[in-house]
Amino acid sequence: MSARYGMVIDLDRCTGCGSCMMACAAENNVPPLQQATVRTGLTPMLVRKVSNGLEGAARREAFIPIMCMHCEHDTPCVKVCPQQAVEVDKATGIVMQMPQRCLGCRYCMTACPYHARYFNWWDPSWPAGMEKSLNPGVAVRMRGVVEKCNLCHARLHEAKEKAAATGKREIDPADYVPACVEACPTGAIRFGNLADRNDPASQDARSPEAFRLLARIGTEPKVYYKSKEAWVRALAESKSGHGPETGSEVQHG
Amino acid sequence: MASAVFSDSRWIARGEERTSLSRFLFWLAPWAIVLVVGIYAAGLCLYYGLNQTNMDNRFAFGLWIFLDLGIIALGAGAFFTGFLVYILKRSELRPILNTAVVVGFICYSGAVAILMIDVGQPLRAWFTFWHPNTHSMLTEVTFCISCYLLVLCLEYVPILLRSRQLRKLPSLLVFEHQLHKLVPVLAGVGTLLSFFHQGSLGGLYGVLRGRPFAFRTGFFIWPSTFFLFILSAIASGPSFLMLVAATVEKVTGRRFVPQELFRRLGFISGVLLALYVAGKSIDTLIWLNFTSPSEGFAPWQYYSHKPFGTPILFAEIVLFGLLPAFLLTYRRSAARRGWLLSAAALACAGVLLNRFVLTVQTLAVPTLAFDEFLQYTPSWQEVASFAGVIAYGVIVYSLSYRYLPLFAPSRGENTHVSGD
Amino acid sequence: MKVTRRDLLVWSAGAAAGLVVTPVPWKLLDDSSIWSQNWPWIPQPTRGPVEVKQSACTLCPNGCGMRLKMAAGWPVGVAGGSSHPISRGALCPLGFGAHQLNWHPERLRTVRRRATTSSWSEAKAAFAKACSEGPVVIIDGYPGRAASSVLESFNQKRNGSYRVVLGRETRALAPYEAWSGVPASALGYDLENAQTIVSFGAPLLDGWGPPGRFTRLWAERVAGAGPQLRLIQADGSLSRTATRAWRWVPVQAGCETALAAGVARVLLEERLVLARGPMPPLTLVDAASQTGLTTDAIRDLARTIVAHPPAVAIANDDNPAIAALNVVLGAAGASGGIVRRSKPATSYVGADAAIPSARAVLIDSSVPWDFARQTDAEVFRFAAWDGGSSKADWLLPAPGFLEELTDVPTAPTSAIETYAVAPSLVKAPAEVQSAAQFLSSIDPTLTTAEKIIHARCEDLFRGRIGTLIGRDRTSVAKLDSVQKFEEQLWKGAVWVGERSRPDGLRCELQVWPTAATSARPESWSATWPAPVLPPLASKLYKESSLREPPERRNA
Amino acid sequence: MFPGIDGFHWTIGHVVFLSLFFAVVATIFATVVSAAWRTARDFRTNQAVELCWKSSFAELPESDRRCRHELAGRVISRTCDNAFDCRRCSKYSQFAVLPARAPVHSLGLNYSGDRFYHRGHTWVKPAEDGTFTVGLDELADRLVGNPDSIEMPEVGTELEVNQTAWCMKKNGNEIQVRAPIDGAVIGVGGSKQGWYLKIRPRLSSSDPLTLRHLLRGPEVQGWLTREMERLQLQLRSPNTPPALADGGVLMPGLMDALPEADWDTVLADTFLGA
Repeated sequence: MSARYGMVIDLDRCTGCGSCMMACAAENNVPPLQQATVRTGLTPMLVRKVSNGLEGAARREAFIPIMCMHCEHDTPCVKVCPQQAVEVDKATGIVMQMPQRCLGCRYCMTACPYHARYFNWWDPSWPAGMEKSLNPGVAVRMRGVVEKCNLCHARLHEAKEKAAATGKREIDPADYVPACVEACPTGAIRFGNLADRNDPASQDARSPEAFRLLARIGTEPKVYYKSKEAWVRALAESKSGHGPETGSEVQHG
Repeated sequence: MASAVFSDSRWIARGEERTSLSRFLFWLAPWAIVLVVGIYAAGLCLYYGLNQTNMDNRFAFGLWIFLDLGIIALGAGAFFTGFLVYILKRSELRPILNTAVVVGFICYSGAVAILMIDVGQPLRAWFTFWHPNTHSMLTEVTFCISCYLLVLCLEYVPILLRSRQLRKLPSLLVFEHQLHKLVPVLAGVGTLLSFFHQGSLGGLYGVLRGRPFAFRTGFFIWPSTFFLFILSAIASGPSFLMLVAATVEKVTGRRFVPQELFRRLGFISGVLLALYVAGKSIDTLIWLNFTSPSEGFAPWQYYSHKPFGTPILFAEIVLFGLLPAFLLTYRRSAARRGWLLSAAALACAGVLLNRFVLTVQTLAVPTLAFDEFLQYTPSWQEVASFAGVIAYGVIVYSLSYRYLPLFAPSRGENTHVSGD
Repeated sequence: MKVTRRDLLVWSAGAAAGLVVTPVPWKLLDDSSIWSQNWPWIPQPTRGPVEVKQSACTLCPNGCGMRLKMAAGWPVGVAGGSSHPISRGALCPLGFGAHQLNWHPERLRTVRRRATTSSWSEAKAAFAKACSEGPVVIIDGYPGRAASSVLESFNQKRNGSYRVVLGRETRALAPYEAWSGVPASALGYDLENAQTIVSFGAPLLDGWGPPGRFTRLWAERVAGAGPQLRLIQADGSLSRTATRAWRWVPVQAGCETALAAGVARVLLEERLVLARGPMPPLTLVDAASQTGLTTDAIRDLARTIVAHPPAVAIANDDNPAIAALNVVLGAAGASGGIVRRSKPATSYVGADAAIPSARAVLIDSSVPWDFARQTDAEVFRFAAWDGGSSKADWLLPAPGFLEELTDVPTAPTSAIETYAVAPSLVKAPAEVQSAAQFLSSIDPTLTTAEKIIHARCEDLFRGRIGTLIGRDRTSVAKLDSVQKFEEQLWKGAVWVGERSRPDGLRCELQVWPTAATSARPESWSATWPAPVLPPLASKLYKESSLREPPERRNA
Repeated sequence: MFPGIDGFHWTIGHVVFLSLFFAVVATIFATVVSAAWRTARDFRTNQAVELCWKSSFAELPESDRRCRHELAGRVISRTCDNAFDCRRCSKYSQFAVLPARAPVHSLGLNYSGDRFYHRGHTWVKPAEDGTFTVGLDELADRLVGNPDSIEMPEVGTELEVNQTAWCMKKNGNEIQVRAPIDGAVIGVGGSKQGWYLKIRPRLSSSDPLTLRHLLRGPEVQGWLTREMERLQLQLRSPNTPPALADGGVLMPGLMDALPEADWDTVLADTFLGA
């Protein structure tokens, strides 16, 4: 039985607190380098601020967490990697990045329309002693390789081990919750198996308020967003999709 | 005795006049300085990592990839001239053949050197050969470029072995002779390899479904950029050879290449360029009207960011495409050396602009609705490595010109002896 | 045999060709890539037995429930404690990096006297001498802990003063204390029963009270389970709370007082409320011109507030006008409004009040780093981290995150009494000492914090009221012994008292209060008392531009 | 595909792609190996000497590749296309019968009519017993003077025409003297003896092919005139004193007299060096 893990993020509930980013970085042993900037950082989970482009009382803002969308069809990064350092796990639908195989050519980064891939520009390092606080389930990535969200694969691994230890073939869904989902204080991120029509996440993904970013490119991303507000749903399309008059000029961050 | 130590006359091919060693060293010195700075910058990048560059997660490719694509396109003259001479038997191009090989060798070795700095983990570059992803255009590029560099080395070897001192060794001389006889095989292999990797370099961007500025539909597994890159490379290759030869003639104040050969190269270049412009125009129209809108991107968007306005498209197609194609093929303009060389320069600038647009503009234009247009300025380390490669090219070419019979006419088919 | 140049060339060519067919180059190639995968300078995570512990975050007075993943005895991951009745599984973003804080580069590890290294014995001698020479002021940033009572009792014996630094949520409750006599530290908001919440610039979704409490509540109400919660945010800018609010009222920054007066005037004039209160002297036209809204907008706002009762107004700081609006609304001492918690509490003297002249000032590590008062006294500053540019005479290294046993009293703004214990889970560096330990070593007659916690547990057990919420819920009355009660608390369970009675608060207000202080706009990270942020947080804020990185040293 | 890769699976793409790739690699390596093998074969079958000579011949300037019949004035202009090997030249007999019209003037050098001259400035003198004596001609002798060292072949060495017969060193320049005829070395002389080698020819001494490729009679005169002209050009540079008297008479020990000249080139041209 193969799963298709994905998530639906309710943007109406996202307060932009950044807990997901912190939890993700801590879970995945992201080094706390202070040299990096907005453009060179390592943020497998990145919350961005968007607006409807208006000023004054008519202005509306929202927060949109960006991560690897785990594209299902014609996965751009998988297709371009010259040495199979990215693969789609057929059993889970997770797009897996294997840093040990990566040569750091960054072709996958140019292929990703979501800018959800990050390069290790620096050697990973921690303040003295802080390596004791590293998550033992996740290997530290070396400088010069690309990384991204693996949907907390270490947690899936743990859940599988737990299931195997108790003689079960399937994992208990409660055992596999990615760090960002667990951390979200408003429960805005709903994670689940999209292949299972009864899964709440799968049901949410089919709601009329749900949308996916750049869905027209045709890569079938497995991260959905939803919002009651039309201007937020309009973010799904590229800026040009609606012509210049909508003026959804959006500030970054 | 001192003169014997500081004289390189015994290395200069007999019967060739070359400038004095001191003048030659004076010419090399600035290039050597640039090369040393470039090597230092590259060393910084290898030792400290790519944080030495100004590339970032959005601008994951920068100046270096532009350089790679540019010089590999300009180096296409090597395979194309070899193809014309050995496969199509156009022996009138022989005088330019050695220069073509050396220029190709410089371009490809320079590109591979820069690629090795550009990747984050050069020590793992061979993984591509161990567990390749055959769906990736980059795999094809890696395989073909490494093989073709090998071919170029083998084509360079006979030229090298004909240097005055090396030819004194009978075994090398005979080996050179035998290898030279087999060069047509290498030229054939080189043509096959070049055809694929020039195309795959175009395919590199054409397959990027997630970058609608670059994404193209095409034929079978190859996007249209695959074919356009081949065309533009073989169109600009001869032009670049003309420029190199003309520069050498200018610098040395001597004439090696008959004017007729310049005209011939210009004509080949011009016809191919015209074909390329036609292909590029059709491709652009298809992309603007069908490919891009079907992905949800209105094409005007790509050209709404300064400095990447529509003038760039105009420059690519008309100014650096149609115009040089006309000048290169029109009998009266082609008869004038100045016009011919200016047109060749325009053609080379055109292919460079095309590579620049595809590498830089693709990454600069936003994809997501809330992306912004990004700018990127290379760091001094990137620029220095870039300049280092150019200096390397100048130095290798200068040394080859000084010590190897690059333009020697003696190796014509008539005088070349057959061993059997 | 004579070696010629030709021989050398042939040999080297043969050697090069021969080398290719030996395993040497291939092995080297392989080794080089393996080396690149195991660079010795890349830290490796500590391996060891993994266990999960429930505890509470002690970095600020909100005391959120925390679940810690421990490997080889060190915390390697932090998550919210989902069973905690107040924080309900949420943490503030900074809390997710709490386990890294103890290794922060600015961690204090030595006693420092005006930038020179000193020792504990010298510090003790200096403090003991000061105590013998004159009165001492002790300032606490997290009152109600067992350690706080150690600090307080030390000074009671010596006739010194004990002052507290309260968060702005508690400060906002100060007017009710003045009007009712009930200590502000005993008051809370009954948000769970409110239907309309009008916030005057209070960052309800962005670091107000325990992070989980309001955000969880808001998320549930927004999602549609239960009646819809109307959150009206009057704010000078489109703050984070304003972006998510049901309605954003854009007012001139700092004009919350005028808006409250305007709304109260409409409510009273139009008889929209049952409760009676003093009429504000400000006319509606004046209120409109001050706030930048139209009179109709204020009228509309007032009607909207009462349309969906119960409604409560929340101030961002000590603002009596907004408290008076609550009195007018009838929200003071009512369900869904401001309520008094069950347990009697003491009234604290805030450190904002003038500090009496003293021989020495001792500042606990719970006091925010930027707290500074002009004083001639000798200042003894406890802190786990160095926030930079301290004027204190003594800088004394205190235990960091979960390095000492502490108890967790009720969070500010909570409508319900809670009690939890955070045992020491992390080995503290040898050099650190908390203020309570320091004072105990000077005055051995003081009770230790541990004994006080035992006594408090015994009290709660004897009281036989409330519930113990751990892995499951147990009524205290059903527990057989105090040992079991304590054991559960030590394992991360939380004691929860009974629901507050709304009628425990009665405010007497005859005259509309004159505006006192206007709310100081505070940085979002002001609720974080530690002088440094987790390195991961400062990194991420720098890399995301999600927020302005806080203006702090090493932040 | 290769060892140690988890989860690698073959696809049609791999088969097509890798077959193509390895075909290319195999072709490239086959080319190199073939060239190397052919080189070894040439050495084995003694074709290497001829190849080297032909290669060197091809490098000679056009002016140095004149046909002997042009030198003798039998034809107006003809470039040798046979690497000076008249034994195989199809045109030899056709031109050899034409009357010679060589200019006759003294060059100040002794050249006797009973000797045959190789273009590498050696002479061959037949002896009564069917052997040949080989020596340096006077032009070479005046250039080199007393060589610093000589490395002669051992007696019994089989020499091929144009192969290096012996080596001399002079002022750091290595001079390789080409063998004028095929045959076995039966005696070794030196500069003092006035001859260098005694050779028993491979074919009989009376065989016309043994000496056909060597210059004689009027050809020598024409050849030497051109050689002198070349030398004059090469040695006339601004920083060297006049090397040759106006009459064009070579002074002996020229290499010692003109150390500044480009001797490497001069010697290579004179001795048909590589």
